Amino acid sequence: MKTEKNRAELIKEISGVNPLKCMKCGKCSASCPSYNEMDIKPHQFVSYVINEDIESLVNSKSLWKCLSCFACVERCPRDVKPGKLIDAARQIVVRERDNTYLSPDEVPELLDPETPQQLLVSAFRRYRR
Amino acid sequence: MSIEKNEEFRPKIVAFCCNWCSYAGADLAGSSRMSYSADVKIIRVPCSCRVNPMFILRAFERGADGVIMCGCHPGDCHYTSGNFYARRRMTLLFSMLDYIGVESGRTRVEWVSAAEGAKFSQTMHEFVDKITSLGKNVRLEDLRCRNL
Amino acid sequence: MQRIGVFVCHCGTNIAATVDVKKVVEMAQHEPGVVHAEDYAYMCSEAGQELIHKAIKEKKLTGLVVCSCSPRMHETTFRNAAEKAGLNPYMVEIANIREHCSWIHKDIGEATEKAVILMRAAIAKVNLDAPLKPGESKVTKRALVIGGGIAGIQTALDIAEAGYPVDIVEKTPSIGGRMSQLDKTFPTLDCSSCILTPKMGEVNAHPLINIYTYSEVESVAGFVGDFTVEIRKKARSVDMDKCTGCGLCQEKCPSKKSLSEFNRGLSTRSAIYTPFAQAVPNVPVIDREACIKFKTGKCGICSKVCQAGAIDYDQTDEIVTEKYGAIVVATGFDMIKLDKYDEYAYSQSKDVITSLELERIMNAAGPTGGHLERLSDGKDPKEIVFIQCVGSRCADDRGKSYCSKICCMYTAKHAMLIRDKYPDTNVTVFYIDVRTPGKNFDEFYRRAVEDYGVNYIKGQVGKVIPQPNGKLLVQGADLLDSKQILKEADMVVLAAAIEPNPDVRKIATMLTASIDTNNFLTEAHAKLRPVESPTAGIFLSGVCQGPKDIPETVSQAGAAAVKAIGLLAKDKLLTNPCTAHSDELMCNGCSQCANVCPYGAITYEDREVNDHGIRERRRIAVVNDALCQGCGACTVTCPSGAMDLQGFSNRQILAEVDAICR
Amino acid sequence: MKYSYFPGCTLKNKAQDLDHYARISAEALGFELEEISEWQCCGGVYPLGTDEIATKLASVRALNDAKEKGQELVTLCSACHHVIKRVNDDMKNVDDIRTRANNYMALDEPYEGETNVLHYLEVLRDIVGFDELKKKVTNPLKGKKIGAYYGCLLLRPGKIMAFDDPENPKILEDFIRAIGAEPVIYPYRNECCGGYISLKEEEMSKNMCRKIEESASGFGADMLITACPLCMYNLNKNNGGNLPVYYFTELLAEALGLKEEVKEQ
Repeated sequence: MKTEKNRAELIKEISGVNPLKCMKCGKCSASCPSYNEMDIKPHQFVSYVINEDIESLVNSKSLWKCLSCFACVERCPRDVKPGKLIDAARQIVVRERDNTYLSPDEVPELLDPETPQQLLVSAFRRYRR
Repeated sequence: MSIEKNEEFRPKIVAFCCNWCSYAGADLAGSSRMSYSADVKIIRVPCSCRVNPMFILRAFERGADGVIMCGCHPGDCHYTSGNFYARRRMTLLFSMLDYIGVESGRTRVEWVSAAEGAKFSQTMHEFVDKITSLGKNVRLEDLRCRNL
Repeated sequence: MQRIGVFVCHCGTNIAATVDVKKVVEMAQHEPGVVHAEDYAYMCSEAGQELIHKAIKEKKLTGLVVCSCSPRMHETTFRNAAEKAGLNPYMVEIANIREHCSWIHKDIGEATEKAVILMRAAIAKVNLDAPLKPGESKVTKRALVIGGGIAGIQTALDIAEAGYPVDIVEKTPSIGGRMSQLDKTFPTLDCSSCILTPKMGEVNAHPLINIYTYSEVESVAGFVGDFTVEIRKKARSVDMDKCTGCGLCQEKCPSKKSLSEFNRGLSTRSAIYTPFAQAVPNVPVIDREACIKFKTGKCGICSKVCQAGAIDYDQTDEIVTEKYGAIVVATGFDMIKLDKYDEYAYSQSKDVITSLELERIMNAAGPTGGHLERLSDGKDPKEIVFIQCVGSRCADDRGKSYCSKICCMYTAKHAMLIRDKYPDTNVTVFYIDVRTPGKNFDEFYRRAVEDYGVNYIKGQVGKVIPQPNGKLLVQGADLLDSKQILKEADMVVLAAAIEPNPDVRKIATMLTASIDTNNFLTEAHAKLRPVESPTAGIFLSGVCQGPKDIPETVSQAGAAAVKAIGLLAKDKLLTNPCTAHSDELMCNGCSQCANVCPYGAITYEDREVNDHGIRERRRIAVVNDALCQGCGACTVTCPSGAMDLQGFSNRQILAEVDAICR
Repeated sequence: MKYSYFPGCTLKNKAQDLDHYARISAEALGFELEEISEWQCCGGVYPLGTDEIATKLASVRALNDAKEKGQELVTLCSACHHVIKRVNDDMKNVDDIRTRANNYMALDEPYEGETNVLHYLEVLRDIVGFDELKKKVTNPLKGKKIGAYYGCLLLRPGKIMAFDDPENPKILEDFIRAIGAEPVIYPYRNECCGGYISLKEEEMSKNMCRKIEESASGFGADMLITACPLCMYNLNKNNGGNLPVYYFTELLAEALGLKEEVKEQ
């Protein structure tokens, strides 16, 4: 079992983000279209990594609510790019566990005749290993 | 891709720094406690244009493993144009060194202003890493000069 | 053989904690020429210098090596100490074992080893040192101030008051600078023009001050005490002596569509114009790009209406050459362009403005006559949002890495003034941190909150969204309340970062004054010499050195003036004796050295030489010590090795190389 | 002019007509799209992790194929463009990814980001030129007020995509002008529609789509166009239903008078 310290380091490595560069301006949270759906807010991601509380991060709803729209990445004045951090946390989950956010069994009922391939492809890539 | 490092090997590195920009940049790195390897030893010159290619060859002859020259950014020379002369001279020298088979990584020119302590430290880190990976300078060292 | 003394400084624990100073002293004893070595807690102190004095006398030392901090700190101190004891001051070398050693290394063994090597290099150099004697140069008793804002004005006044003539060179048609564009000033809320215009008048009337407006520095030659500067007086097309400043030409000028630079493009001006009513000098200029006469040859109305006959379409640029002993840079700042910050919709909505534009809107002489209104529809704004740190404190290349320093305070001022004058207008400020260090500054900010009800929200704004109804939806975060906020506003004001005037790089290059990556001029020492450039004779005043507010600018302007006065008060200056000289037996008169010399210090003369018994006349390079600045370009160019630099000779540098590689 | 063309999954299946519109318009405008043989799906999502290699290889294969043919690579779908352009940037600028990807690929000559990746719109703007396009329009879409919907993938991160100003783009507006219609600029055009999450979080997505719709129709748009098939699907499905959303190639073909031709096929 990996320690929280290991996992924090792993997140930094996968994301390539140095969370210490953050100045807590909150521009990410101000830009985020999913803000209201998130339990851990974009500007808080860095603190969880710095404080090595990865367990809370990987269990957070925010992982699955992030759209990867890169609004926070584009606008972050400190080059911290919270979107990359949350994606790394999501990577940790899909790499560590089998249970993922999307099971193939539930797909058929989510489909409609018009659903483009792109939606399934991207959902699988994001939600599963 | 990992490069095998000889842990014992400590390179000898000579850094020529102009008095107005780079030496002051090195001072700033010092007062900001931005560390870099102790293998780097700095020689102060008034301007990068004071660095005679002969000095660099001499360093290699005497067993230096790398030589770096730092000056003011182009256009910011305290003496107006000194670093332009230096840049041309070093281009020639480096192409000659390349011709005689000295790895191009053993020499470097970097412009560091008085306000760029972090850049100075970063540059020295990179340079020391590079020289460490290249290993001992065996091609130019004059063994007769070796201090036994 | 030299008799060398080595002095190793502990610098308290700054050096001694990481360098084994006793070991360095011990190693010194084994070096050639060393007859004395000792260490002391603070070499630069009176007691430390006394030790040096005593050793020079007792051991009959001919050279010194001080292992201490950077020579940029205390080389002069130790040279003076040597001179007091009767030793030539240029027989002193410093081994920098603090900035270049103890402060950057942690391992004692490693740091000590390096300190010893640095000491050896210094000893090797001293061994080849020769006594040098500085020459003398004159001081031209006149100062140049570049920039006519409050910094330049104050510096010029202070220098002139001390009795020295001063010239101000100002690029725009009037002095006054940024301060003349401001409405009120913090934290006292006095009117900016009311305190600035008297100073502008004073400068204009001062018998020792000469103002070149609409002029730029074209070139700078020479050095401390003796600069030669060319000033380009751009063609004003108006005769300064004849013009009475009646203003009729501006009134009658048919070309009125140029954007007013003074009003930040929020209003228009005529082609012949003074930037603002209180301009000094009160003489207009013709903007030739906009003037119909210049564009089509037909018009000439201004010339017809001018009763003084001051209009001169044939005027050309004029170059004035003047000598100065000291130069003060006071080039000031501008706000950054916001084209990389379009999430704030600056280019998409007229109602998103910068703080400086707000200053003009609030100013009674501004584009709206001082009435706060939306520029899109002229309506009164009822909700105003201020966004802080737009482009300041950025780690990416969109903005600036530094805090612009003045924005927190001027925003509190704006908020307070708006709430005072328009009590039914709500003001919200989105901030990251409120930074108010300064006398009465935090109290001022608290008044904005407590007495004027300004709503401060901690959190940056993500996007300003123009709405179909003309309002602006501000999407921000309230980090303390953990809420994303959507606030409808009538007007959004951006506290854009300030940056040094873009022209400063060109000027710094001419002055050979160093400049940092943000284009701020570098000071000689961050703490102890904050108003001097490392280039002798160049002084820094105002924001060209770093962000500052008006009181700080005025203080620094005075400080720069004092430093300039200190220089101008001297009758003579000692020149740097580390100059080049050529060996007449080796020189073949090829002229290569003269070609690279940036100072024109090398000339040639035919001289009778005795080359190993052969007498002949040869063409030989001669260096003028007064002009040579000691860069050494000639020494490397010289194909025969005849040219060498005193104090940094070929043999000395080679000896240092050898000592390091030993 | 011949370009390597990466159609991507959706345009090859569910939305074949959009692909046809693009090809036939290209022909009319004087360039040819040569489909890369045996292209593989880009994955739809750019793998952000610095240690993700395998997930980037499909893009590298396509890029290398174009390189070997000496062609520039043109994409149509925003997602494909985003993924391939970013992978190309990695191959050009990130040593570690380049080395490891090439280790997997075992090509004769390592791929180092040589291929230039262009979006179809960039070809229209930079190669054909919107002025030139305007001249070739036979059926200008006069009187139509069209809002451009950019979404996230084409624009961000601005430095890598280098497509247009990420906060105030204008390429689609210029396109709309070129085909004879009137562009409507509205602030939500670069806000995410929530395409990815529409599978599992329909409510969230609806919310976002409605904001975009409100903003666009508030400023007077009667329709939207987009370059992303997923955005088109999502917006059509999840906005309030008052604003039809079209793919830009369909309107292009219509303006060039080629739409019927495709329909007949």
